[in-house]
Amino acid sequence: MIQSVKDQIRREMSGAALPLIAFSMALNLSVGQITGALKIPVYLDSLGTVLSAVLLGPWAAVVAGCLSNVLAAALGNPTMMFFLPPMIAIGVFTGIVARAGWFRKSSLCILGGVIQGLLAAGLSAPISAHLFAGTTMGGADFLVVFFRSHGYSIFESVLFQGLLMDPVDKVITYLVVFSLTRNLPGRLVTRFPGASHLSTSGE
Amino acid sequence: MSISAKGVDFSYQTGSPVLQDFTMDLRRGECILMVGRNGAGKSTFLKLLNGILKPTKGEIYINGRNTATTPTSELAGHVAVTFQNPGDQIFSPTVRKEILFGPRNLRRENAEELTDRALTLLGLVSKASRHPYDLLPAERKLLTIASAVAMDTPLLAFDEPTGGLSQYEREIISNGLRQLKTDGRSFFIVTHDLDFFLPLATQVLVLSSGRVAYSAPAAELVRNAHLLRKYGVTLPLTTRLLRLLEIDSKS
Amino acid sequence: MRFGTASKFSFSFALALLAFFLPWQVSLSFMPVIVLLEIFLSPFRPLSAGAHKKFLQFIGYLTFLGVLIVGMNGLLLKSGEVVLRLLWFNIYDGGIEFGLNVASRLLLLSSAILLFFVSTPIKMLADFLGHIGLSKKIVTIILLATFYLDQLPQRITQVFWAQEARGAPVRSNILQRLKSFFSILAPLTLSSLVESVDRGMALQLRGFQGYASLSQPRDLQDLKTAFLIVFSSLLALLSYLIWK
Amino acid sequence: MEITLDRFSFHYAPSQQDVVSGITMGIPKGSCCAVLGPTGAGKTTLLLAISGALAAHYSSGVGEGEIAIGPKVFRPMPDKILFPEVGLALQESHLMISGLHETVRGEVGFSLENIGTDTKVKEEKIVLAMENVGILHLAERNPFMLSGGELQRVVLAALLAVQPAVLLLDEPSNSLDAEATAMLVRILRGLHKNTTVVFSDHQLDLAILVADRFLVLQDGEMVFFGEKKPFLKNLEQFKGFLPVDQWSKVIPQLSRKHAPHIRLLSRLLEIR
Repeated sequence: MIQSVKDQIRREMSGAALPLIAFSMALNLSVGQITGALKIPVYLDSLGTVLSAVLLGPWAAVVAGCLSNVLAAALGNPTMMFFLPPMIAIGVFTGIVARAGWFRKSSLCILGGVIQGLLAAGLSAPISAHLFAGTTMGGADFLVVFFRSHGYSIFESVLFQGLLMDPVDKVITYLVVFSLTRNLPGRLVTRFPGASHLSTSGE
Repeated sequence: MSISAKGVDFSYQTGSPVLQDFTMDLRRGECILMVGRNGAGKSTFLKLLNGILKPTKGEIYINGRNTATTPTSELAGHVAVTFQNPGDQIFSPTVRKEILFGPRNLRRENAEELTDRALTLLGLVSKASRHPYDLLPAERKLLTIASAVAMDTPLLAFDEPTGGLSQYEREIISNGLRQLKTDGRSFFIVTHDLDFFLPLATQVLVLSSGRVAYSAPAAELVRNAHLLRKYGVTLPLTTRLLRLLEIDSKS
Repeated sequence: MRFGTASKFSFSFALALLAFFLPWQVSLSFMPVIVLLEIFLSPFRPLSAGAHKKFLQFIGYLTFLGVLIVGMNGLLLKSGEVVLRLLWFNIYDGGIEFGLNVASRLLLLSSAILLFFVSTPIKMLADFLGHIGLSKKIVTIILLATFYLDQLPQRITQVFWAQEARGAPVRSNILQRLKSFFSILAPLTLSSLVESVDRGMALQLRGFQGYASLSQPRDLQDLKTAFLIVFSSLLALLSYLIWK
Repeated sequence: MEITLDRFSFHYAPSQQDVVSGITMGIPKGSCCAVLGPTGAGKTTLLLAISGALAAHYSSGVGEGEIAIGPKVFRPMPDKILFPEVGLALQESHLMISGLHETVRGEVGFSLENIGTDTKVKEEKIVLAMENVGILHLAERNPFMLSGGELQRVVLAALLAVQPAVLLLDEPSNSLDAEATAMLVRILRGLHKNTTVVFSDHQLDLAILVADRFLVLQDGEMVFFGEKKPFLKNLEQFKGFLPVDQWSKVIPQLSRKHAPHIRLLSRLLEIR
């Protein structure tokens, strides 16, 4: 058992996979540049984590997710350090469902995105309620205020806000990664450990 | 179709001009080559052509439209520009779909037909249903040229279209361009491959630190090879070798 | 005694830990200390004028966030007595008290972490992570990620231009823009995937295996200081809790 | 080390046709072999196979025949990267730059670091390698700020620093200007006599200037393998897939008047 986990980690984190993990981290932090330039109101800040979960596997995705939050902190946003648990959950969950073949079908991706969103909301709610009292100065804060003014506790309000917003963001993330990996070129397919769980046009 | 650039200045940052007082005219059916050292401002000019960048001074008119005030999506219907790196644009699962992207965006009614013509012209018919990244790098370069051709614009502008290509692909491009030329299309080509494009060209511009250092009809150029060398453009090894042998046999 | 990366890390860590236990008055009084440390003490000096500006900006942002938290809770958390009546809103002192606690904790926690990162170049951070036992692969990933982070903005611009030149509707309505999002993200990702597997192969072609030894030996002096800092702050915390 | 290929074939996936097929050749120790052919002839695949990267990175590929490097025989090919005995420079130099070092000096040292070279010896070797390819003046520069030709020399220095017995270069003359090509010719000519070099190219200039063995490929098939004299004699035969037109004009004149024409070519490279 332990041996097989070790093998799995070695496979997902081979020297050849390192640049892809690094790129995923950079994508997590840079995708905002594209959505910003196009004025699309989504975060998609776990796009890279999901991509590496699908192409490499859960371990690689956890590494990519955690390190991109550390890197974000190093680059001037220390609050990202508090949100490691949801990132880990995204990596593990996506890695598992990708291996089960969920990224072969758009309908399963929508389902996966919804579950992922609920999971992420559940994990980040206690953090943002406890540390930020629900205030992040983000666009979704008005929802928290709305719930709180209707008599819900801070935790409940943050949770409801997350349950409303996160699934949408994660469904889009999943669908984007689904479209990205649906038709990988044949010559890439053999070079990613996770690609055998995708439907590809590969020759 | 025409390009007319008058006194164009451009700089990314104030104080370090990339282009200065750049003036040129291109009329229908012409083919202008632009040569010069790396960093002379050649690629920048291509981005000014379709309004991605706007001149800091002066004006560029494409078919009478001022690039400073016309949106890029509209200018794209008049001038198709390709950049050096195919990786910047390729995203479709098949070669055919990739080429269709341009004409679809421009709402060309005969998009399918234009795509077929472009595929034939650049020898990609047998590769039409393959993934672009399953092609060789040289074939991807042909694909970007085909993508531009299929947009059915009167003017085509290329950045180093033959960079890294072997004799075989260069001949495909040369035949393709000849055919497009007889259809009345005009070209603006940024290149180091002078030897290859000279037979097609009507005029050559030499750009040196943002200014037009030399401009002459193509036929005149071979006689002024020493001028080219001064601006970092060299003739092919064998041409130079033959010339050297000539000098040797005379002395 | 040497004050290196490890000591700096444990200092920030200790501060972050204290933030969870100290009352808001004490937490807040740490803030000027942190700013002074950042400006005057050499190990905490920021890497560049830009980093210093970013540091101050973030402190400003956190302060603003803190005021918001205090105000919001005073308004929404209806406990204790009304201390202020603004038009038709009531501000409660229980809410204010709660807000102050949350805000000061957040402020100290975040700025402690920031204090570490603002003065630690990513290369030094990567080395440090290697020294505390993380594998060379993790270190390599971080360094590669900074390399990609440097390249991506430029690449995104290039792809944006290339697709705009092909008539992609990047300035149209939201639905069209969503489509354009994919036509920009996809070339970027696809070319980067191809590039990344080739780069991975190139790393191996240059002999990289991921288990080569680290170039620098551990700095024992630094580790000693780090240990002292953690130990004394735990002691201080313990005595504070008992006294309370 | 000498390199021998015996009926070596390879294709990338079970259902595909051979990318290289039935290659048989022998390159003696210390010689320089040019692998010539148009795009898609299988040049890169061949170099990857010799380096060991092909088997290590394309697990679905199928090979046949054998490759021998020095005393070691691999059937059909080495299954792991043979660094530091064999050094391969990929066509795109920027990929070979690790991105982990901020200076050319550090980058050149990266390979040495990987094979566990002692720090003091490492410094000496770095300087020597940089001197060798003429980039000492770039030592403290950021590799990603360099031009294509300079970058290629950094990669070359990084490979030469570990003193590989076999040096493989994929299309080294691609997108180099005349000046950079001349520099490359000088570097390859000045290599230690123990280093066996194999490089690919779709043009002839560099090959004619430095190579003593020539392998010509078309669609994965071996069209020619031999020494310089028979290659130049048969030049016309490769018309259609190699740019021979200009050279076949030059060569008769060369052999008539300039017996040791290599000296003339060097002169040409100097004066441009």
